[in-house]
Amino acid sequence: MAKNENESSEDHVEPEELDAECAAQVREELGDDAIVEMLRKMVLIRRFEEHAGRSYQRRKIRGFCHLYSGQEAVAVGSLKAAGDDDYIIGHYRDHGHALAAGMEPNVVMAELFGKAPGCAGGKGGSMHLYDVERNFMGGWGIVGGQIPLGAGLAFALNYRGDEAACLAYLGDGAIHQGVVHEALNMASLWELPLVTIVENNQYAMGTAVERVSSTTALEKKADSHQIYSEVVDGQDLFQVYDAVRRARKRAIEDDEPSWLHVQTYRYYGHSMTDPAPYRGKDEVNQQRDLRDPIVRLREWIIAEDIVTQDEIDAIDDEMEALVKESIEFADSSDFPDLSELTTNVYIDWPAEID
Amino acid sequence: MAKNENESSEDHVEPEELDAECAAQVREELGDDAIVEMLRKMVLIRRFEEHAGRSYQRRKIRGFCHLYSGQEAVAVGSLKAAGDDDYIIGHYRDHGHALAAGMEPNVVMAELFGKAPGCAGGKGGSMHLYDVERNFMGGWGIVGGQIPLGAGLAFALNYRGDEAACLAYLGDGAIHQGVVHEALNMASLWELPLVTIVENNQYAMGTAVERVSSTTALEKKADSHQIYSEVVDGQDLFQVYDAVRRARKRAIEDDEPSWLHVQTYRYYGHSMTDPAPYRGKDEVNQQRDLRDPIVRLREWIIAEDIVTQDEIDAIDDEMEALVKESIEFADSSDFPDLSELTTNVYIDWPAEID
Amino acid sequence: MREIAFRQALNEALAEEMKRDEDVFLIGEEVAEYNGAYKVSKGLLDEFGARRVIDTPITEAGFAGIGIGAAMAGLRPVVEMMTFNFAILALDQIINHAAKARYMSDGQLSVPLVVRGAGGAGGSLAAQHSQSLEAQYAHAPGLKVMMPATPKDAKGMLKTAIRDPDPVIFIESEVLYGLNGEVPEEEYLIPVGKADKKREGDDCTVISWSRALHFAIQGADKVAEDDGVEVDLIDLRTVRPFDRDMVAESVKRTNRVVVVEEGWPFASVGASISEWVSRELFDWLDAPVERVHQRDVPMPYAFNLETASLPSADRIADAIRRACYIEV
Amino acid sequence: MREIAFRQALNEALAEEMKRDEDVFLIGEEVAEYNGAYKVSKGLLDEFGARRVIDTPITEAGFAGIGIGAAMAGLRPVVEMMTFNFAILALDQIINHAAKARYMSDGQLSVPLVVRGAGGAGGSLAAQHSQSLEAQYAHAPGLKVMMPATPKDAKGMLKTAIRDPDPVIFIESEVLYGLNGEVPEEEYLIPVGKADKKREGDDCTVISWSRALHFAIQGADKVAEDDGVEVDLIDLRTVRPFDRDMVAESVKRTNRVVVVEEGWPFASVGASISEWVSRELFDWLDAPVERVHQRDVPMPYAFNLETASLPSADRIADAIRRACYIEV
Ligand SMILES: Cc1ncc(C[n+]2csc(CCOP(=O)(O)OP(=O)(O)O)c2C)c(N)n1
Ligand SMILES: Cc1ncc(C[n+]2csc(CCOP(=O)(O)OP(=O)(O)O)c2C)c(N)n1
Ligand SMILES: [Mg+2]
Ligand SMILES: [Mg+2]
Repeated sequence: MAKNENESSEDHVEPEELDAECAAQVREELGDDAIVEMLRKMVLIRRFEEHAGRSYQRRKIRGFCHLYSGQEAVAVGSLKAAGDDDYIIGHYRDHGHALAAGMEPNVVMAELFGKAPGCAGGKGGSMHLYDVERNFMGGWGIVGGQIPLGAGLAFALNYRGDEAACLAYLGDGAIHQGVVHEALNMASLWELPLVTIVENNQYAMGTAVERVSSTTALEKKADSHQIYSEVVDGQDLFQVYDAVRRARKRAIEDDEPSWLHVQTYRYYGHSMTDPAPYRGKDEVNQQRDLRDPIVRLREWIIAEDIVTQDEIDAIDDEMEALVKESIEFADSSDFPDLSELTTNVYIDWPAEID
Repeated sequence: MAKNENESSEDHVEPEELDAECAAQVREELGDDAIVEMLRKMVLIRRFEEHAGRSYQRRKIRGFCHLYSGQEAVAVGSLKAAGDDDYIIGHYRDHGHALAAGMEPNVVMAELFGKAPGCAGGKGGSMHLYDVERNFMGGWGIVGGQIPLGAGLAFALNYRGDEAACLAYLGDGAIHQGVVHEALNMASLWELPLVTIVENNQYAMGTAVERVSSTTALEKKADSHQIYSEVVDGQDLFQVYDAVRRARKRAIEDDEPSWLHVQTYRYYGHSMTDPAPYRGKDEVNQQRDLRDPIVRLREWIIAEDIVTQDEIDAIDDEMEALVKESIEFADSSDFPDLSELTTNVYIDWPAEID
Repeated sequence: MREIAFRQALNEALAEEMKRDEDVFLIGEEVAEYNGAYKVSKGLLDEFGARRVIDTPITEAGFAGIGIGAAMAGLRPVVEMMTFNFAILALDQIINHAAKARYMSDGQLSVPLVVRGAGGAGGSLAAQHSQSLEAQYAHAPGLKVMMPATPKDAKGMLKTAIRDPDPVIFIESEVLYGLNGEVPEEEYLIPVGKADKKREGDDCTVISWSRALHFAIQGADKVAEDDGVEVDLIDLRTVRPFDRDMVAESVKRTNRVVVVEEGWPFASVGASISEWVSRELFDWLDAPVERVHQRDVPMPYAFNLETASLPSADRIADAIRRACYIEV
Repeated sequence: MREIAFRQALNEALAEEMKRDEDVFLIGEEVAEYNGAYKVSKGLLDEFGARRVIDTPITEAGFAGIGIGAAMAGLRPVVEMMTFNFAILALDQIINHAAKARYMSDGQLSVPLVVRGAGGAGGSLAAQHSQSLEAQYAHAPGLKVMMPATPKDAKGMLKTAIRDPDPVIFIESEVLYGLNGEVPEEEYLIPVGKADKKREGDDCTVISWSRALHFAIQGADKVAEDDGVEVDLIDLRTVRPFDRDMVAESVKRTNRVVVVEEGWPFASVGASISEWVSRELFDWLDAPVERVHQRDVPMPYAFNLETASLPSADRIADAIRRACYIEV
């Protein structure tokens, strides 16, 4: 298969190798099938976002639509480390986490299209995906606001004595919000099983992280709260997996929350309406060429003889087909019935709505 | 003079000595008169609070009234280090700062009584003292809310290129509030001349600091924000003065904000309605006996032969008289005219109020 | 019937619900070791332990969010705001997160949460500590807002609020905590959205809630005595949703209305009640709907100014007279 | 007259005021290097430099507070909230600090601050990004609330707001940024509290502001065409304080009123305007004051549901007909 332009702009550059030791260890732990499964998910997300982007251009998706391309290893690696009872919560750039958590492309795409079979009946849209059966708790739009909720989910796990953790995602722009610090102090104090995953994709909208943070060493941003932190290469699937696996363990066994500074990158603009004038093409290309999480994983998989190039191509085709089907499905589904406008505001409301 | 019961519960215990080196250095710098003047202010505050407390019992003062007794060295030492153009801002436990900043006992007491000649015409009360001519910017009641305001005052100093700093006070309970962390990050990022003074009096209402903070080493609580911090003995006037003097200098000359963890103690309950069941009498007595900032200063002053015991007694009497006069003044003043109810909501309002 | 204080009634509600349901817990500033800033949670730490009665740092947004998250996980948190003046720091968590979770997830998420605490003016507490902010919550779909005026209602309503599957804002007047009143020994619940008739009359409907109701009672007494006006006095108890049936029935009889609230007038709950009556019961009104409320200024500290700022029996009596076209 | 876009009009106001007064500066998320999330501040960084056009971290409460503090020190900050959905995080700073500073200090402190940014529904942005929250500010004494509906007003009102000695909340409809309209070249100011008549008529008064005004214009056109009803259409422009004189003059002529707002109905600005009219102009009303507003639900994402949730020309036309007792 010809290299897709989304993975790399030039053919001759060698991408960075994955950390070999970590990769070997994870391989040993999970086995090859699981690794291929993770590749499939990453490719699924990549393809999903391409089609979501195109559907936005066609005005099938509207409002704010934030693509996850470039960050796939973070969602896939971290959620592979999650246990069945773990809670997952994040912000509006949530397609990747939703798919990584196992949600069907059909219901996710339908939600983006604002259609009735969407996971939130079309009421939530791109920023507000939920699958509570899978403990996927959204999908929130107020920057930083999901972190106290995540601490609350972790609190509930503790309260019930469940052996599980809450994985709470936030961006590099969110780390300054007061509620994040409030939640960190309580998480530390009460030893909540909270794993905060800072997806540092270098920008918050048009703002490079160094322009708004007292330090770019974001792992230090939890220092006020005596929380364990570390730096993670977010473009290395295995390192993400491993860091989160350890963090979960710490959370559950040692009652220690974590703050993971995960270094990643987003390929598209902040949302579909952002042409990203604040960074050069070179920067993006370099990231794609050298650090793309899918390319790096693929190179490693092939080098390790886990699957063949043909099989990898087949995965690509299969995921593409899956996403196309989801577009089909979303497009042909109905908008919600107008009566849905006033449902699920309350479970049970003793007065007329309006 | 017989030792006042407010300074010490037992006579035979030797209080901790002040840091001799620091004291000598400050003496060298400021001269003896200035030191006596600071003693006078500390005694003034001590006497003022005793009478405020009694007036509260007599229901002359109502609402929430938070006494500063025990913490005098913090306000007096820090404000001695302040320059004329420095801004001062703090929270509701503000009598001490107001007096230390040079406000007249009469107008402060009148404000506590809710009387027309009070510094805020009786509208503010105990928690909301202001003297904007002296750059004393209050007196705020929402825990932590004054810190972004302080950062804004510091911002204005920078904006205008003024060689001055903003001293912003907060309590040990306030350090967890999100806005405090938001402000610290910006102060660090923008190099604002902000000196934050954490008056750690060990309790936030009934809550001992270790019960709500991920660490009792509160100097670490600004670590997320790369802000200079240090620990200061808040019961040692000279150490407070010196730490704030250096912090101001850092702020103005090196564009570096500070976070000072000042260890102090409050003698009374949180407010007049708090019997302080959460701590033992022993603890309070020990603080009074060993660490009282006035006793420690007095001992040093006498040991250094700066003034005689007689002169010290005279200061006591003088301050007592001054405060009594303020009670007299407040009591005999009028309540605000009812027409004041609707003034100073806006400078100029194009509609009726109501 | 036995008489107990308002705070004691709330305390019993909390204790009973915590006993009934292991998932109910109380979280907030000073709720545990200090037994509550207003002693509403007295004894609960002793009875239920530190797992279920939890002191927090002073971080209203943070611990509200923790309550919301825990509620999403199926627990039933009661989040105490020391006063609603501080809850404004958590308004984003409450309005943007708690209130909308069910809708945005199309029913997947539930937030069975109570946010409760002191509201209104507490007596010489000045501008930052004396606010009746129910409008901030009542404006938002997804929330219910309950505001009891008596010990009996306080208990029955709080128990209902705790059992409600949706977020309930429960505002307790700071000055009513010490109010004594009859409270049954046996269990009872007071439903959301049902008002209570405090006094029957055919001359004028007076609608109020929380502390302002007590001013309204005095005002009604006054006009009964001075002017022979018999007031139909409604305690809304729940302000969102309010009891339209009881209001309508009353107004159709009296044709005259006064709405009394403790807070500011503009974009307020009282404005909305008044507006609803004026619109829905237009043909039954013989006079404009009168209003009494805090003067439209921040609360001053000075004792005389605070009194002048708040509703009073006199101001209410005058409003009733105006509504009844009695010369004042 | 030249036509420019709403965002351009705001941009000019900012540039002119910054040129006029060295103390005016702009602070907020993405205002500088990105030229504003909605491009309102385009070119200002280039023109005025990084000292006066300042990008912030995403910390609404924090930088609002910095603006308030700077205003207390005599500067004239314009704080941009990317949208007012996020300003709720700063509500404590705005209501408990900015709004009350003058009163609590009895006139010693001034807070000449503008908090401005996008409001209302932006188009398929769903529940957390589509709110008309003017009620949260209009409720609070100490604040003024301005909400322009045209490019011309946007410019003249923002200049006024910046010069105002007290805190002004300035809400710009997100969907109006691209609206073109005539804007004079020469300098002009539009005063606080003065409404604008958009259409003259004797049959029914329609009161609106911001984006909802444009729905109201369409609704008025509709009833003019379909029913021959001539609407007296008032754009309030400032919602706190609102122009009681113009409203009263109009209602005394038309005797029928519809209030149209983009936001939720309960405890809202529209409820308050309606209530005031019903009370103060009781004797002039021939029909109940009708209202049109967003349905009382969080904003759904689905395109058809969002449209159904918002006011529309049809719903407004129907309300006008109801007010005029025309069978609908
Ligand atoms: C409280 C709040 N302020 C502002 C916004 C507008 N906004 C949406 S996303 C965003 C940038 C967030 O960046 P980051 O946290 O780095 O996440 P990323 O988009 O890079 O995934 C901003 C400012 C918001 N949604 N919420
Ligand atoms: C936002 C907010 N939450 C709660 C309160 C109630 N309250 C007033 S003072 C206080 C304790 C503050 O303690 P600390 O910061 O240590 O200051 P101290 O009283 O010891 O001087 C609390 C909880 C408040 N005023 N504001
Ligand atoms: Mg980012
Ligand atoms: Mg303290």
